[in-house]
Amino acid sequence: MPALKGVGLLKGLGVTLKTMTRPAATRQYPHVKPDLPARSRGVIALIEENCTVCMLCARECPDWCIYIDSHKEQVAPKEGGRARTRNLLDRFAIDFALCMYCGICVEVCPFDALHWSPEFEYAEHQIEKLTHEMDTLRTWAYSVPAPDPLEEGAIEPKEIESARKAREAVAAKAAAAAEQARAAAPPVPAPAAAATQPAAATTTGAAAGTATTTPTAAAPTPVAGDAAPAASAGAAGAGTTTAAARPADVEVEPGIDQATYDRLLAAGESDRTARAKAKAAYMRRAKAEARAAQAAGATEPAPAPAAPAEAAAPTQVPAGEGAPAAEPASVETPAAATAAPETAPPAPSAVGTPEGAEPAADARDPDARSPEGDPTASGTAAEVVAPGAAAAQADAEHLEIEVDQETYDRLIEAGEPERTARAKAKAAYARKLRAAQRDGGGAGS
Amino acid sequence: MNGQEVAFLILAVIGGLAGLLVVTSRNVVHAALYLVVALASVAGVYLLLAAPFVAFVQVIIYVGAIVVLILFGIMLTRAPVGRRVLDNTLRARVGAFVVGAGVFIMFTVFLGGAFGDERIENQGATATEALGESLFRNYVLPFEAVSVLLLAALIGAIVLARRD
Amino acid sequence: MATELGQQGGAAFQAADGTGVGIIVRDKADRELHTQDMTLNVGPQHPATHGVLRVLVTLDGEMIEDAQPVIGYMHRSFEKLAEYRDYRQIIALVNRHDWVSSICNELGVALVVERQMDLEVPERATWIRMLMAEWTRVLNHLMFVGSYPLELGAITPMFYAFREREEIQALMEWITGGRLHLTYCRVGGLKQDLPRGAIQMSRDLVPRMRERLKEYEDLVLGNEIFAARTKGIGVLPADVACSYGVSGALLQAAGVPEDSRKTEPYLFYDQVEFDVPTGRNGDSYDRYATLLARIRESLRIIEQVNERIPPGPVNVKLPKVVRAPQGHAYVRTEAPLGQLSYYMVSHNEKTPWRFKMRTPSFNNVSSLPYLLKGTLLPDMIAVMGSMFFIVGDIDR
Amino acid sequence: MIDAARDLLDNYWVLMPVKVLAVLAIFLTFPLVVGYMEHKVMAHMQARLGPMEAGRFHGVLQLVADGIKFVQKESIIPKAADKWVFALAPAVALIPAILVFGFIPYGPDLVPIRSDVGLFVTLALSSVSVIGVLMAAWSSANKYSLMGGIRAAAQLIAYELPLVLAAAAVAMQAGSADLAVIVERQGWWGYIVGPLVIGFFVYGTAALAELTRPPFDMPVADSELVFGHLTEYTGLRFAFFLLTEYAGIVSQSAIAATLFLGGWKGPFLDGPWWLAAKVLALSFVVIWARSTYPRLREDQLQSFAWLRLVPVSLALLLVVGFLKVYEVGI
Repeated sequence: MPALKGVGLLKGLGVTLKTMTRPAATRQYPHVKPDLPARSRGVIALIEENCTVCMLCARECPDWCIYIDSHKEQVAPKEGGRARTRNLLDRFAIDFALCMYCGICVEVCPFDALHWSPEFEYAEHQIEKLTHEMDTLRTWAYSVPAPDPLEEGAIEPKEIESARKAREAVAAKAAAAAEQARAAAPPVPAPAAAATQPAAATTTGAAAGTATTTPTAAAPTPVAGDAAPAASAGAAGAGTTTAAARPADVEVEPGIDQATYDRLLAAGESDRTARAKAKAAYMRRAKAEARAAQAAGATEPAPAPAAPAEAAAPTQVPAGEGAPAAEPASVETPAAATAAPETAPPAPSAVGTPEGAEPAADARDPDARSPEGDPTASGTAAEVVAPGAAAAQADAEHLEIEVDQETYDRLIEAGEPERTARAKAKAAYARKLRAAQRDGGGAGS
Repeated sequence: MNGQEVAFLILAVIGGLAGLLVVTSRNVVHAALYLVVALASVAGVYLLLAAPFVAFVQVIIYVGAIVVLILFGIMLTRAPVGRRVLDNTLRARVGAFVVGAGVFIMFTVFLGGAFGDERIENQGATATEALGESLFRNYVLPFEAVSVLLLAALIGAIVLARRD
Repeated sequence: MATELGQQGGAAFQAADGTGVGIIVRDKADRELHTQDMTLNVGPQHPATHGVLRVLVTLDGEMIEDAQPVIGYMHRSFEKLAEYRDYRQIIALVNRHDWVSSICNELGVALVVERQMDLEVPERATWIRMLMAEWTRVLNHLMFVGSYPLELGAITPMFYAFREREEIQALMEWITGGRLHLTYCRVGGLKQDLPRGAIQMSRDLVPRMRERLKEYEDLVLGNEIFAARTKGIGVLPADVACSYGVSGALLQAAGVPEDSRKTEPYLFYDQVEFDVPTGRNGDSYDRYATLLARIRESLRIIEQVNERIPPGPVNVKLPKVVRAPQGHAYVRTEAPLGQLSYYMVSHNEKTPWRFKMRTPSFNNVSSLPYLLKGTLLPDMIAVMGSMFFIVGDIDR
Repeated sequence: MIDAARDLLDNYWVLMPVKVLAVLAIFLTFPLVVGYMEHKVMAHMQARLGPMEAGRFHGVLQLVADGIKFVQKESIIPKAADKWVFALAPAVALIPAILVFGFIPYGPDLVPIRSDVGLFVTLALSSVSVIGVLMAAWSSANKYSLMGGIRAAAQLIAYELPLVLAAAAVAMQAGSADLAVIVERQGWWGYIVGPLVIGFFVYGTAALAELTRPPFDMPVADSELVFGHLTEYTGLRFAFFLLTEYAGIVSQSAIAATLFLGGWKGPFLDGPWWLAAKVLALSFVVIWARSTYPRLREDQLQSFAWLRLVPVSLALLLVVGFLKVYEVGI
């Protein structure tokens, strides 16, 4: 055995002794909750209103742990035209015992229905209980944080970029309009709307909904001003438009582009695929035309005026940019939203009913969204959309997603950190709200 | 019969029983463990004789070292693990009986011859110092002789065990 | 069984009722002293095998006569699974064979698919990949820097390693959202860009890690007991290492400066400065020292990468369904544990037709019988710990 | 009144239970304190906090909680185990560890059992614990246990020698094997000033090995032998072994403090508190070593004992004898 010279032994003792004098690295977990980053893959949250039962997530899941049931339903045509079928979500469950948290489902979801939430305390004593149904998945959506801004030199995802540009334009124009309004004593809503239109018209895809902003709510002016500097605002904007605002998108009658259909059939595509693609092609064309028409007739109020939801969306954005997304700003969203339905035509604004969400899915071309779009970037959407959608569900009544104060106080008292308490309180509120609504017989539809 | 004698009686019974079990036990590890008891009771007897130093040295050397060594050796070689027994052959039994009886007779004869019926009174506590004096003054030659013998045995064992 | 053994003249060690552990006892007549070999199963559930590796050891006393690693307890058929998964799913999958170096694994997959598709990856993505890969390397090495002394009985380095890992882990979690299975690479780039401030955090971490490395040197490497336990133990000479296909820190400790980052640079490893540390004796001590040195080199690379990430996209636009064209491609990367290669044969479908992995641990562990022969049983732990393997990486 | 109380205390049958109770109290509190200290000190040395919950304040009641847990656990005896030996082993290990506390001088007149060979009594008692270990190892019917037991036995035999020799050097220096006398003949600085400082280190190392504490914990090396002779033990029996270990730390620290550090003597006010402080300090070192060092291999451990410690302690004995005979004062 080599001689124990002892210097190394003493040095070792020195290291341990030095460490003893330093503060420990331990985190007192159950007492002090970890502050998880926005991208944390804690649990997958579902915003069921956004789900169109496209099954992409279930198909892409490497271990097939997503279970989706749906049924088809005929929707009566609005004003003439043919009846359409759409898929209605009956069940959406994720087996977290199987899930390997790769995040592919969140990534592929074209409608931002799935999000990562940093919640992680959902252990169960039985493995079957780890299969969580829609209700639970929906609850987690309230704790989805705002996404982190990207590192310098990063290229924004396309939809975020366009949304940001749109909003900046809106903000600029709105500021101008406000200026004008101050000059001319009685505020005329029309110019503001007019101002919004061209800007929005430049946007594409997801943000297109902004184009239909109506002057019904006075909100855009102050709100957009707030939103201007936020880079991540785009996320919120994008998310919102995909969700709440989608119904407000340009309405076109569904049809089939015969040329495409024939071409595809000739190319050997199956009838179903060909039909779907042809339909998509038709919709694209029709929508483009509609938008062009809108842009042309700028002074005309837009045909689908259910906008306030997304008009309010930017409100939330600065909050999302800053700290926890659950700032009061986001709570205002439904407040604005409630103002809308008065003027809103029944069909598109009734987001709460599944029919409300459906046309959007139909009308949208999923391919338009770049697949590598930043999925978590729309994380804020959860915050915004959630209340928005829930409020819409509650129809025109004054139901806002707020923090359930009672729960909140109780949790804070119990030592929960602010973020968790707020999220939970919000969830509690949402639960109550929905319960109340169910009892009330679903006045919305 | 005074207290001392009662204590001796108890110790003697325990020691004797344990000794009997050492040789009759069919499990070699048990035998070694009974040996511990036997040796401990001998240490107790030393205590009764007011020779605490000898008593504790007995514990250190015999219980702490010798029996441990025996156990060590048994376990290293062929200890039946668990409750399994390792029965001796008849030849081994006979041999053991012969040796045991021989030793017993020898001691009976020697001790009986030396002391007979004489009653030896307890001479009071032997101080460790006195023990040391007698060992290193009066009996230093035998002491050294024994140590040299032990040393020779030790070296011999090492020489035998080394294979290279 | 026990009785049988009893009839043979008694076994050195007998199992309770002969269940569970198998014992093979062979008499050795050619020895002066009558000794018996004992076969001992180390593993599949044994603390020293971190996972389910089983080593069948034949012992003469405490001397190991023969050691056979028995693998396959954790076989999850990655290669076959990969034939039924699209490329993104494969990336999520390969995270898991070597579970402490996920980015390096998925990087290899991304690279092999990109090579087959002849895809140009944006510069920014490549630099960020390098950053992540090197941090992963540090994470992985820290794991072994902590666990190896633990196997030798020093409990503290493990906690230090995890303290350090936690700090790096925070960065990784912030960037990718995951902690172990990061799933950050994609064919053609990355999942998403870094969050704002990540590069600064990475910059801050480097000097802190350097400072901490000093502690390991004082606490472990400089410790005489550690040296006594590891020096001259498990010597793997360079030629033997090469013949077994050993790679990574083990090969470098044997004195061969082989590192795919140098010899066959991928990403931008040819544009950064770093050295390949080598050892002299190829023993356990050298392997540990090489591991620490490799962390230093990784930190050096990270330092350079931090300053060189250009602005730009991190992704190329790909069709919704990625299909690699007909043909085959091979990519060789330096994973933390050694050379990690992927070989892919594609038939222009969304899944590969064949997906072969060459994982470092498998080859490294195959040298175990050579290393263990003639060592003492306690040294087996010292040798096995210094093999730096992950069982999932062996069995796949 | 006071006289009456003194008379009462002089009565053997009154005094004995009092002494027994006092020793038991020491036995029950100090190992727990050291156990708690091990939890906390080791945790902080490893950049952790250690137990924080039990007992509200920094987990002070952690060991009590552990004890309650152990009591509740099922006491499993393996089917193939030798039941009696298996069950008795913890007691054989624990009882000598308790008895040692009876012979330690806690203060000028605070020696529960005074014996003029007190030193040998303590050494003898601590050597008996080995039997318990061997019993546990063998009776478990488990290869790992058995190997742990064999290693433990080999180690304990090897280190017994330097331990006794170092202690003998002290006895020689003090001219008595009576622990109380040994303390009285030391200054408060003890015997660590002078050649006996080597003895202190030899004794400390050997005691560490005797306790099978790191870096000499090969017998329970968890990465090789699972848990050595304790592998099959559960519940209360396991707790007894654990208690034995902590009691061993305390008693060995106490003996070392008595032999080399001046026992209950201190710079200001002599008394048991000094002994307590020294015991805690030595226990701290034991824990410190555990959290810093890897373990030695069995053969290294043996050669360290036979080739280094034994010659050194023999030489020390010679030196001390020489100095004593020629009255070169230490």
